[in-house]
Amino acid sequence: MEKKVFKRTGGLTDIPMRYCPGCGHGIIHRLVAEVIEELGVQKRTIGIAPVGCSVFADEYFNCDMIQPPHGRGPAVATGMKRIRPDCVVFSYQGDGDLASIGMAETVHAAARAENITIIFVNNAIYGMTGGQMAPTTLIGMKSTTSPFGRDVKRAGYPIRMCEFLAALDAPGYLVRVSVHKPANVMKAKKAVKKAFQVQMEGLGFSMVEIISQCPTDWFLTPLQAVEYVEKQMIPYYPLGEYKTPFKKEEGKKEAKDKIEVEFRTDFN
Amino acid sequence: MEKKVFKRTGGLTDIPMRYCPGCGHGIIHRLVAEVIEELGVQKRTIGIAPVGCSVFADEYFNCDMIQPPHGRGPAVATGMKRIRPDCVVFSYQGDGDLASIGMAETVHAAARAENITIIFVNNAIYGMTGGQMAPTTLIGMKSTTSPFGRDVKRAGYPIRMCEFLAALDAPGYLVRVSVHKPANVMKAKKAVKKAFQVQMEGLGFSMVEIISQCPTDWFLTPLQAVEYVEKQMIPYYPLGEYKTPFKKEEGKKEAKDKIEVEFRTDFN
Amino acid sequence: MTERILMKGNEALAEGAVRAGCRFFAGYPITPQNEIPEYMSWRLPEVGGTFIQAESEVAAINMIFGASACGARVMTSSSGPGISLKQEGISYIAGAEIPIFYADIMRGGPGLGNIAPAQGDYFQATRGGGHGDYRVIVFAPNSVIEMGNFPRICYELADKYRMPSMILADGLLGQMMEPIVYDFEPIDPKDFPEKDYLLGCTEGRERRVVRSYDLRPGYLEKNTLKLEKKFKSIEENEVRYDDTNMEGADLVMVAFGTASRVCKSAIPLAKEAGMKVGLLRPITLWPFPMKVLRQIADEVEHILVVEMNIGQMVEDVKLAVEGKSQVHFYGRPSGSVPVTEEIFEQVKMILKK
Amino acid sequence: MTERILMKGNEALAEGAVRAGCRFFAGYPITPQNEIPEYMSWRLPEVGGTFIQAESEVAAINMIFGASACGARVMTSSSGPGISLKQEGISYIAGAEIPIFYADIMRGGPGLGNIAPAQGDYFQATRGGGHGDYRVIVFAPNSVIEMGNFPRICYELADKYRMPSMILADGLLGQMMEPIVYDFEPIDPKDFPEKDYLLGCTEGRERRVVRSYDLRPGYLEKNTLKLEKKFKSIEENEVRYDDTNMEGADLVMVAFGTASRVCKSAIPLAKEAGMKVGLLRPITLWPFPMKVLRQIADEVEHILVVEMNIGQMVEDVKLAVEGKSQVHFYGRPSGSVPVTEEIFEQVKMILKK
Amino acid sequence: MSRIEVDEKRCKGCGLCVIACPFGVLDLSDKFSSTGYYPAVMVKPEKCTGCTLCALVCPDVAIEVYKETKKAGAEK
Amino acid sequence: MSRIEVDEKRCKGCGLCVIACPFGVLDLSDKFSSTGYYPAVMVKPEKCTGCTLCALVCPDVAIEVYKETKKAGAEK
Amino acid sequence: MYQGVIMSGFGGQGIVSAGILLANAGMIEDKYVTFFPAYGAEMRGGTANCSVVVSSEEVSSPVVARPDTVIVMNEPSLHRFESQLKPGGLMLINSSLVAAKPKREDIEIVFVDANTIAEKIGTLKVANMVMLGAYSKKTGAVNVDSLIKSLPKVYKKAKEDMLKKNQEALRKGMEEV
Amino acid sequence: MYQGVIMSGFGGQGIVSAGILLANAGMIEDKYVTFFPAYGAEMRGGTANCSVVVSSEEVSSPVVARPDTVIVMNEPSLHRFESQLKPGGLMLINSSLVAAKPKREDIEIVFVDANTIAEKIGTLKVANMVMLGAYSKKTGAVNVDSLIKSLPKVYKKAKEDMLKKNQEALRKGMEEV
Ligand SMILES: Cc1ncc(C[n+]2csc(CCOP(=O)(O)OP(=O)(O)O)c2C)c(N)n1
Ligand SMILES: Cc1ncc(C[n+]2csc(CCOP(=O)(O)OP(=O)(O)O)c2C)c(N)n1
Ligand code: SF4
Ligand code: SF4
Ligand code: SF4
Ligand code: SF4
Ligand code: SF4
Ligand code: SF4
Ligand SMILES: [Mg+2]
Ligand SMILES: [Mg+2]
Repeated sequence: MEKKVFKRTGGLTDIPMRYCPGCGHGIIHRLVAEVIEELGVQKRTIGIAPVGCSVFADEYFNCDMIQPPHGRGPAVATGMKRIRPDCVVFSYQGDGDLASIGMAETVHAAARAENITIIFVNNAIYGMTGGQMAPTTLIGMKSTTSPFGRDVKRAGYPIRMCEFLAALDAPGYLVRVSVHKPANVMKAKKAVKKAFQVQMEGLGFSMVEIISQCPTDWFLTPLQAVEYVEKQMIPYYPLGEYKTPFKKEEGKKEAKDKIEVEFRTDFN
Repeated sequence: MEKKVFKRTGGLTDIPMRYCPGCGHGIIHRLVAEVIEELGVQKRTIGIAPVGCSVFADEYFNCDMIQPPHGRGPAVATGMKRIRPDCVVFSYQGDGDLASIGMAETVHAAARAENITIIFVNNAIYGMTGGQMAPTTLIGMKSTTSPFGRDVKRAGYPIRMCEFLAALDAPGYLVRVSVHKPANVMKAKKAVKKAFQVQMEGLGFSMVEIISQCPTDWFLTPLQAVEYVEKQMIPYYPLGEYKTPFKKEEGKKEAKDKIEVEFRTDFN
Repeated sequence: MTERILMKGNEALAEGAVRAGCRFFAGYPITPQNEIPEYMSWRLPEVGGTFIQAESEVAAINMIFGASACGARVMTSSSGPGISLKQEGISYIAGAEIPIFYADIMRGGPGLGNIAPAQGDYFQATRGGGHGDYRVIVFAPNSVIEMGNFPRICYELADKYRMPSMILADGLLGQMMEPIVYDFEPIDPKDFPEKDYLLGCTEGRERRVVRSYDLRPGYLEKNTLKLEKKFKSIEENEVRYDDTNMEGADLVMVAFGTASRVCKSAIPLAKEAGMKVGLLRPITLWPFPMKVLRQIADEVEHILVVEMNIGQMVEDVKLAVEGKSQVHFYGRPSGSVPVTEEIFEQVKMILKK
Repeated sequence: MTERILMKGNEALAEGAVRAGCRFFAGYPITPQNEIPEYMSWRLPEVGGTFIQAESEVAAINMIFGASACGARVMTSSSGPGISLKQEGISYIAGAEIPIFYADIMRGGPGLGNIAPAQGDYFQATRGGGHGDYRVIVFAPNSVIEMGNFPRICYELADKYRMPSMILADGLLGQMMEPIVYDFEPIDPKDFPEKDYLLGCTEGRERRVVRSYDLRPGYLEKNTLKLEKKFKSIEENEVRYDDTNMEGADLVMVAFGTASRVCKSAIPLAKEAGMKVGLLRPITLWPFPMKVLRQIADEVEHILVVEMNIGQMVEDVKLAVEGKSQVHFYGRPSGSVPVTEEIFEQVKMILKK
Repeated sequence: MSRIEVDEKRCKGCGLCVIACPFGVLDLSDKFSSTGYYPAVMVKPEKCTGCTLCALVCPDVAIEVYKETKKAGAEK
Repeated sequence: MSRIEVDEKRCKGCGLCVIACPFGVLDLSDKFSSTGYYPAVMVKPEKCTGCTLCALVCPDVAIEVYKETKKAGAEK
Repeated sequence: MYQGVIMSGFGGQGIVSAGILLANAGMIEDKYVTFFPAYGAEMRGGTANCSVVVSSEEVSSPVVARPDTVIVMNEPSLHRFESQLKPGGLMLINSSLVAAKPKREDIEIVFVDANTIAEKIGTLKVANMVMLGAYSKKTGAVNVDSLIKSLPKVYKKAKEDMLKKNQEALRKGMEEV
Repeated sequence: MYQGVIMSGFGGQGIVSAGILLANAGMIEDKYVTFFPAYGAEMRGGTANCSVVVSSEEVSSPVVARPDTVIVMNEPSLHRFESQLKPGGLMLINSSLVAAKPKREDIEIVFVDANTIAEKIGTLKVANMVMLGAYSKKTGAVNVDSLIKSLPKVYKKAKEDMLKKNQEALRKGMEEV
């Protein structure tokens, strides 16, 4: 007999996604949707789409969705979660959205240990608007607003959000994963699941930073793009967990299903 | 013969300051003004007053001054410094100004290693507006918007800006000092001077966080307030240098006149 | 609270919102409205509500966007600079058709200005300081009683029309104390009627999306034309104003908020001096009482608009009057409050007595 | 560049600003104006200028505030949502009387809306979307040539009156390419006249303060009244408009930007059908061509206002006309661009032919 | 024998599945799909183990995977 | 002998100088100044060493300190 | 009847609560009342002042530009408000803390040794009530009984004993003028 | 004379530069021209299209709602723009990449095997020029010489050799129709 071992999750709607071929957003959408389905919270999950390529997320996730102003996902999430603590609230955001215009909202939601989950898609570029420099654009990387490559003298240093937010005192869960290879995708899913669980257990702010490929605005083919993730992005953005709730404090409960993220750096 | 061993610095105007009795702003003003005078840069210094009690700074500092919107000092400073790299640009900001509404501007100026100096007056309260909770208000501390004491469940955790910004990759100088006792005042001045020197040598973003007393909105006498700094504030906000330019990288020049800040924690 | 008690305008406003069912407030300190968040910070927890001191005005407006989309009666408040920062959010909320209520307790502008009472944000409030075609229902109280009692009406209209409503008051109304009685019993949020656009639990219904965008060619236009219809119906049905001494007036003053009180106090002086002077006080600034003004213009030669700015509402008055009366303007901008005698002087000058 | 070349509106605008002496640009990406920052990112370094991609629109407006206070010709640009976020900064800059130049390349609103061409930000631009009493000089180009050549005029007026000036254009004008010739030679910033309010080196002069506040009672009012005078003088002296086919017109269309092009293309159709139709195109939206419209109203029975919104400029037209002509409105809001035939239909309907 | 199904309406021919498959089962078609892309197709269907790696990386959730099971009852 | 001068127009009587002085030289006056504060005054002037600690903590920069020097030429 | 009063002194002298008490007293006498505190940056430096209007007519603006009465609780207040007082107006001065004298000659000046009296009652805190008592007697704007009746409304958390002392201070103030 | 053209295909097929070339050719013939690219989210998915107007009269809007001509460079473009074409309008189809045929019968359809021709010239990149050559011949909107003259202006960085190939492709395209 034949068994369907991989099927499209009901956490997504049926609408074909409008992302470019090879874009990481699609993979990440699926992971989040599967986690929502698997945790059995689909009927009480509210998603927040960003302003960015994945503004379309509000058509794809099969749950209630809201579309906030650029960068303000964490603020909108705060309002929702405080009113509906019984709901699972996640905000899906790009690097421009979360780390540039939305920096204050991100930092303060984290500092408030606001009990929400952020899916942070770091593709080192402004995808939606056509490839401008992001706060996470690598040094030397070209973009339409850093046509000669990002120059630290003029444009400063790329921001590593996980490391940065980990310097706050508020508890929470911070992890960086990627979706450029099957093994990484699997780990990414575990990270997403753990982040949602952290929220469901009321352990504070959780953020999954996902290094994602943007073939279009990197001016690469999809295959070149996943290699770029491996060779260029991950060395600057090391994968792993940066904060786990109450890791050090004895006596307080651990988030269950803790994942140990040990990423291979060899790639063939 | 009699010699004047302490005289009013010409870095300040003659106008009597309008701060409350015992307020730390006055001391900090003097330190900054003396440093400007001593470094011989008074004629080419531009100061940025905050929106906060020290909005009046534009009357007190004896140099060109600008008054930006609340929290946007670092952005205004960026515009000025890029146009006048020959000038010394400092932005004087409160904790509400810098760490709440201005968080994004602060973080990004630091990440850009923008070659400016920030005097960050952390008095753990919104002084100007009458004592509301600040992002640095201590846990349990009462304010007019945390009337039962700051509760981390609702209002989150106080932000330690030096530690936080130190987690960025950009080079710079980050130091925390206080002005509640003569010895601390002396160290604070050294820190301010070093910060200005870091700017003058083009070594990037420098910020001096100064723990300051606000007797009025702490509802304390001036003497109680300096004790509060010692007993409550400093334990949460440890004094010291958090980032010095190119400390670790050999071969690059050190900022001169490097101060070793070793603060006494005993106080009588 | 049927007993008259002395209350600060800002506190009356906050209490009025809570009594009207407000259960979520996010705001950021700014003078002269600080008593609102301060009051909310202890009052809301008392009724099981949520107070958040947001990191900024931008965050505050978006927090209430989220909270309202989840079903709470929400509020934010600020003064000029902060309201400016909220304009993007307000435009989104208007576009997404989510009800919110907010207050602008005006101070002197432009820029940092000062913290004295002013009326310089009239344009911003009535024309939509944000981008795109939208409107906000604007109430202009002129006493502490109205500060306390208008929030309920604002909430009702915001819900009815699914859009932002606001109170536009100067700092004086926020800071002063006057006796107040609430004209309504506290409302329990449990009694609100069901809304079919709220987010939360999808059990037994289709999933919902709250959004202000539509990239499909022509769709957003359709939506905006729907909004336009709504606005027209509000202009038809929700105008509120107050008039005094209109019978046979030779001159009608038009003023809102604090300016209207000062104008009113000039009426007896004028009467004594043998002049017939009336006062039209718009209570809703948008929708603006166009029709009644048009009627007045048919009968009265002189209209004197008094504002604590350099002339903003006067445009609406002129739009209504269409050149039929002479429209005069007297303004005290950026933190100055006119006194009775000044207004009387203006009246005398116009009527040349 | 005396040769005609094909250029995108946004790029023509950016190049025009650089040729007019712009040496500092701070902006944040948003469609449909991305070509402006993109162009600046390589063009400004070429001329020794500075380009910064700001972390947000709020940061951008404040960066140019600082840079202008230090003497640079500065620019920022955005579209609706971003311009909304800049309103607080613009109000400060207006209050501090610092010249800046910016562009709003409009898209469909309110909210996130869409990225198609629209004219929904007219109120925001002309009434000051920010708080307090202030104005911004608003130019409305309707071709790539004007996109490229107006920045110089904007800078000159901003400097002359020490205030913000802006270009308000819809996304179509930003995105399209047309032939362009610049009508001025590149200006070297070294040739700018000295300004006596700039910050920097105090050698040989008193220290200076740039600020928008004054807490001393009455002082801010005085300053605002000074601003008012300035605004009146601009309304007197700086109005610009364009008219076509006005001789004996039975109907005059009023439109700006792209809408004015479409209206113009309807004139021959009307002529063919035996109708006398003229077009008044305001080039400055503030100051608005009130006087000429008032004259037109004396002679012409029908005025048809065409906008890509639900009716904003039409208020200014009505203010000018004061009921003397019948004012009709035809609007296509939120991203729809009318076509020639539609306008002609409207004309026919009004003239009932 | 295991197999995959590619939803042609979703597949955008990015090729990520092709390199993800450890057994070289997949390649891109040389014919356009109705949406204008060269979709993934099984070129060595017999080698498919149903490992799902291809599906894991597919950005368009265009792949479903079927695995041969021993007992019929295993499928619910 | 060293001494300090308190600018009465600036002093707000906060008392920080009083506790800063290691020699108990200072105290607050019991008379209002023209600005309505009790200004700092030297109550044990003879003990002043000119150490400037009082001036260092004065928020209103109201204190200037004079120190006895040996040689007249030392002052420029 | 129209009485516009400004009360001014240090923060901590109970200026604001005295003003509210006066307004409350007017309210329970069914007069029109407004109370308007100095706010914001004006408060820096620990000063406090407020304006109260008690009137038989509707009150237009609670901002008292030309007060009928100024109650001066410390010296800086004297300098600040002397010029604003209406010609013929009343200045009530706490002579315990204010040594200086007004320069104007077109006003009525009454000194009250409020701190000394308050000290005798047992707490300096009621000096404000002494002044208010004097004010009510001098102007008749409100009845002292209304002030006393208002005490528990305004000082909601005050102990019985403290209320009594306030009451006593009000009466003592009346007797002083 | 008025010609509203839409060109559409994949990103990478040189749609935008071909459109600019056409507009430039019109410009140097002193016609009124506008060029308007698809922008923003419309670009997602690697598609590209643009509208060009070449006209003897001033051009009102560069948005071509009802094109006189559609140049179809790939199959999705066929489906997308078929319905917009004016009755009687011209559809130029790159038959190398487009297997499907338009369903409409009220339009003129011309197939050009552009990729094959381009390959023969030596690079697939000039398939766009083949189409443009065919277009100029069919419609006469611009002269092919103007297109050739415009080449160095539009392809500023192109090498001599590449310019030649473009030129050849334009001519070959003309010969096809
Ligand atoms: C206030 C505001 N500013 C700018 C924009 C334009 N904008 C849309 S998406 C975007 C950034 C997209 O980049 P990112 O967040 O990294 O998401 P991605 O598209 O890369 O997934 C910007 C700047 C906007 N819509 N609103
Ligand atoms: C946009 C805006 N929001 C709020 C305010 C009101 N405001 C003035 S000062 C201030 C904060 C003062 O606190 P802080 O920065 O800590 O300075 P401090 O007074 O304590 O020195 C606030 C919120 C404002 N002027 N502008
Ligand atoms: S532009 Fe980049 S991020 Fe956006 S859909 Fe395309 S590949 Fe994905
Ligand atoms: S309120 Fe606090 S910070 Fe402000 S001047 Fe007074 S003591 Fe200083
Ligand atoms: S299921 Fe495994 S073996 Fe089969 S095609 Fe996919 S990756 Fe290859
Ligand atoms: S990964 Fe998915 S979209 Fe990409 S080629 Fe394979 S099936 Fe198609
Ligand atoms: S100088 Fe030193 S000794 Fe003299 S008063 Fe000041 S602290 Fe005391
Ligand atoms: S520290 Fe300064 S202000 Fe304070 S009491 Fe001493 S001299 Fe006066
Ligand atoms: Mg991105
Ligand atoms: Mg503070």
